[in-house]
Amino acid sequence: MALDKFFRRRRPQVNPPSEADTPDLWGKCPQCKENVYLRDLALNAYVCPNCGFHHRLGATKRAEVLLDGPIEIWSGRVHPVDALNFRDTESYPERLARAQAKTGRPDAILTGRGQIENLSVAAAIMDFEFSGGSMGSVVGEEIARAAERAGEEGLPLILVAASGGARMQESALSLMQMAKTTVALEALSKRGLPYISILTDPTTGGVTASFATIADVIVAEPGALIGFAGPRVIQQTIRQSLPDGFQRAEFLLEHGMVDMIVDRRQQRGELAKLLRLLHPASVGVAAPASVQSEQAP
Amino acid sequence: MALDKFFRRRRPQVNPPSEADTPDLWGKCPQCKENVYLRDLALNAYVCPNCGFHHRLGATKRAEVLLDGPIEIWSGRVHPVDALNFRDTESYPERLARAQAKTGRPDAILTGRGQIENLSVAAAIMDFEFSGGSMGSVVGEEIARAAERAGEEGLPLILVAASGGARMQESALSLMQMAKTTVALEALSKRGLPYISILTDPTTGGVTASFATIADVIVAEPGALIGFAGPRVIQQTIRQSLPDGFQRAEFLLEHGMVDMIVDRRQQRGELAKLLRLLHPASVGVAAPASVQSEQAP
Amino acid sequence: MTRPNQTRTTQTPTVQTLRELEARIRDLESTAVSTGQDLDSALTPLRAQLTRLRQQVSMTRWERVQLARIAGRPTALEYVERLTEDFVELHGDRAFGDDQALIGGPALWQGRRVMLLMQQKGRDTKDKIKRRFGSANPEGYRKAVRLMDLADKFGLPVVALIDTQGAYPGLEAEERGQGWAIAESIQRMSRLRVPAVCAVIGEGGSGGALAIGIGNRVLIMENAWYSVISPEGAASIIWKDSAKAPEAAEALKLTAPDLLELGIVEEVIAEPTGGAHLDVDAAAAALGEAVSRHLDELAGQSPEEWVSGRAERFRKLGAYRES
Amino acid sequence: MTRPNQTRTTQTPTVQTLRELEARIRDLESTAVSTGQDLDSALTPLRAQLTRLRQQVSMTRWERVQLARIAGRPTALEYVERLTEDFVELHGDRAFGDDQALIGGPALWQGRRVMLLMQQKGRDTKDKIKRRFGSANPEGYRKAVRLMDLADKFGLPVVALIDTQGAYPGLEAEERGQGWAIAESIQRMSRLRVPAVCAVIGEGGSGGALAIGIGNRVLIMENAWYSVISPEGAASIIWKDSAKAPEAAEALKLTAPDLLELGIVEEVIAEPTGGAHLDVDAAAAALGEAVSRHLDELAGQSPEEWVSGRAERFRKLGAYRES
Ligand SMILES: [Zn+2]
Ligand SMILES: [Zn+2]
Repeated sequence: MALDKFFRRRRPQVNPPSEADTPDLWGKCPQCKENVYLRDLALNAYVCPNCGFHHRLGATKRAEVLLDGPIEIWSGRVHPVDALNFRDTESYPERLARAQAKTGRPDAILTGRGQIENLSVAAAIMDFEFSGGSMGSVVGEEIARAAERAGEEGLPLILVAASGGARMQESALSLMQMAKTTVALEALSKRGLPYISILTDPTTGGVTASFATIADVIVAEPGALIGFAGPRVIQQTIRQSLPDGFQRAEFLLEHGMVDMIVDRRQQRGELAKLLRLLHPASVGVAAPASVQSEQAP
Repeated sequence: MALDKFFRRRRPQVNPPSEADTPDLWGKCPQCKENVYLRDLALNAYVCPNCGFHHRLGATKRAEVLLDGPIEIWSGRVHPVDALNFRDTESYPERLARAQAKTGRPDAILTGRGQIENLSVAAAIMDFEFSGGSMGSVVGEEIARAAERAGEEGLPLILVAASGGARMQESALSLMQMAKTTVALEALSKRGLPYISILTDPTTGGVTASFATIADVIVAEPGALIGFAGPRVIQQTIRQSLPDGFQRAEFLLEHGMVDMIVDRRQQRGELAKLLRLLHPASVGVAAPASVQSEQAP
Repeated sequence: MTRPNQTRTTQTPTVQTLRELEARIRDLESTAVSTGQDLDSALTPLRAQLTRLRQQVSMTRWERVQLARIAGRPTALEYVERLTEDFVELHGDRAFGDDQALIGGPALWQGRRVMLLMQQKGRDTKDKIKRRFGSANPEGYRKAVRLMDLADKFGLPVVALIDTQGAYPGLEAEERGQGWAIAESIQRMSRLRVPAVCAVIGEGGSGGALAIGIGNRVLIMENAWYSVISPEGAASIIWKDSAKAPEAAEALKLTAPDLLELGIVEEVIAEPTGGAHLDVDAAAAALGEAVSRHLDELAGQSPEEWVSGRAERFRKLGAYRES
Repeated sequence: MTRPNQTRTTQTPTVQTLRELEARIRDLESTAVSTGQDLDSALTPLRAQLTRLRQQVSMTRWERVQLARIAGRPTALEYVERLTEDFVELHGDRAFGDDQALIGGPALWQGRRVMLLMQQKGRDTKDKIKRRFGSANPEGYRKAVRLMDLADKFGLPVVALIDTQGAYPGLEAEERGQGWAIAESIQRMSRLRVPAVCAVIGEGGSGGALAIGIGNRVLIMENAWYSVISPEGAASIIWKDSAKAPEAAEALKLTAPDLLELGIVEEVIAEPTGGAHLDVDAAAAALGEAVSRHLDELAGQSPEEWVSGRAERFRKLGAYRES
């Protein structure tokens, strides 16, 4: 099993952003506050075995949880640039360098080809660990290329959204990625290839207002924060506190915005079922002869 | 002016269903309770000069108010039959005979060709005076034929809705008219011909759930009752009184269901403007050489 | 143009005979099961007699309506459980909410890829309330439109199971355009570039039913009804008294045999004796076979033929005479 | 792929000179009007100097933002009143409501049939509140989609006038799918089989602006801005202090000249000296001429070319390097 293999390869993290105070083999679940044995967590698709909390995943772990085996990586040749000479409390190149060092990735996206229950798919996975999964020119370009290549190769596209929104440091260039990804996704639509998005915690801002929500089928992870405007901004607008569960996956299901909430441990099965129904041709698509696996940083 | 001519031809009625107590030349407006000189009412498109109340119009008067001149009548050859041998407090044929005698029309619909500010249009006008404008097989067939003929002749279609809903006495056959009219309207859609509906008081039931609301542009008359379920049924469901103005044209505009509320006296101008914008070809369509005017009963 | 014959008169006394015969057969069958005795020699002639009787008699229309509503009559999901695999329910209209009265999603129907659309009445009280007894709000019809878009995109034939007393007559439903939503669903379904097979499995009430009823074939189960208005609704309009529903049911000619005569349905699907609720598996088998057969018959056509087939089918419905 | 040059540094002192010159010209002009004197001999060299100066200088970006928001800056309807005839405003999304922040309908644009889409900020306080200062709810974007359907059906080129700080960040907007509505509008606009010309006339804030910004040509008025986030929004994220908006405006490179350099707009439409609010008729004339010119240039293409033209235009936007 991929998870098991992954665990042997690397030390998993319960809650990556605040790992400093986490002991090596135990971690505290942010929801139930119980200590969780990290190996159990990894074996459980990073879902708390105690309370079902879905931990955030970086793109590498996500690919392992989502796909049968290793991903044949397409992304990685496109690198971000500081087109605006953007400088705030630090410069954009400094921020990028830090995120690149942390994730071993040029930007907040991993794309490639893989299998889900032996069905070949294209996968585009946002990496929240890279600058909060913010969408800049590279994210837009890689998603667009993945959509186009999926179209050419006759593959369904599975997109995993995880993003705080557009990347401020690229200003209008970042905004334009909403349009770019949308026009590139036509490559799938024209060919009748399924496009399924999985909205994970968090999916907000420009990502919610573009490629993530025009999917044929929208899956959400339990408890994920999903919305366009951020809760803080909304609170400033309405000047009253937000209701419990506002902008959570369950709220969105009730409001008709997502097709289903699927526990991460059932996602592969549900996706395979859907793909077989929507696109029986995927059943016959063979795996590529040679597969290049992503290496951990 | 058409109205003036009409007045000389026939005695207009303020409120046809309760004309018994109306003196010959004066009528009482049901909204402002003022006495209105009937000639003034007719000259004012049957809008109360005092309060703006839009009186219900039979199809003949409606055609005169809507069109430049006389209508070239298409409808009239299709007659209702009692396919179900429907019998309640009286038989369906008895009801039909009474409505036919009252209106001089085989059923609750008048269709034909006319001009609006010199633009040729097909018009389909429901007649509320015939059995409450209920939609049975004849209404469905005549609307379908008008749509198809408009398509063939390259004419926009203006439909005036006025109906209490489907005609119970034709049961499922009546229900099927919702589908029949919808498929026939494709004749216009395929050719890019505009279809504009005018919702008048009342437009409810099956008419609201079919041809009347799939128009390209939906116009409503001020104050018209427009809805699917009747107010009485809704009140039974929710067991509380309905808000003021519920299901009125203004309510529907606020809820996004109609494009505009247009005073009857401005409708010709607004329709002509819209037709010139949506379908400039109508400007060039010549009037037919010979026009057969509808005669009053 | 359809010119139906005079409809049959009802024969309640004979129905009584039929019911007694059915009870006797059921008794013998259960005795056979519980005791292990072979009672076929007794049952065979009784069953033959039943078949003859059922062909001869009509229940009153009101009896049919009651059968269509009887407790335990299978709801759409009970058929789906028996006839499909891999049903993935898709939710939401992407604009306001997820309606639980009108549901759907892709599935394998006896091995065939389809897009399911259906009114679901609910099974227990809580479920029934959640689903408004199968009466959809505008969101339900807008979800149906969305699923039809997906059906077209992925070439999935549509199978619609109709079971509703009508669209929900609520204040909020009106606010959000109940009529508009139904009209849009009718129009969208007429434009499907895939085949559509509809089956009225219980109640087919008014526009709320028709909204998902624009099929290339429309089938109806033996004890289902389909009408422009419910018998109660008609009774309260005509006699100002919903207790006159039995009389209204007669007048409305709303039963499966009536609709077949009127040309509104292609086929009546026989139910197990006494009604679908007495043998849900058998009822499901009959429904499954009929829908699959029509799907298979339609499979060879082109998208243009599916569109024009539906258009021609509905274009000619109605009864009138021409001068 | 776009690789913008180093952007210009700001030159506030020179702007001061420019403002003084503008004031002097205005004084002379009003003197000429009020006294009837011919002051052209004095004005002509000053105007030439102004033109040179305006080409040389940049205002600070924050000054531009303030100009884009200044009281009296023409709103979309003020341009429409001057540039169109027969505008018929169409209302409603046919599902929930009619949004007054995003409006539209068919009209004649300097004699050309078009479908107008625009954010309207409102003119007096009451109007502004009704229109949420041009920040649309999901219903606005869904109305836009409906009007784009009509534009396609009737072959009306789309003209979009963008003027919004962003989509409305309200609780109900989120409940009704603000993100979904914007995404759908972007997608629908990309699929238009008619040409589309967009112009940012004031503020172009984030996805709420882009939703109607998928044009074959995108223009921007000289003192308008267009960015992924408002300067205040960026400032409160970066410095936790919206008072740092001037710094954020600099960093965001959100002015018309910036966007031209970045390849995000095709053309900057010159405004009357000092801003559109100082001469609305002249500003309208410039906007009208530019939009009409682009409409005329696009008129000869086919539906497929309009679709692919937009797709190619947006497909290549972005800045990155390839290894
Ligand atoms: Zn936990
Ligand atoms: Zn009055």
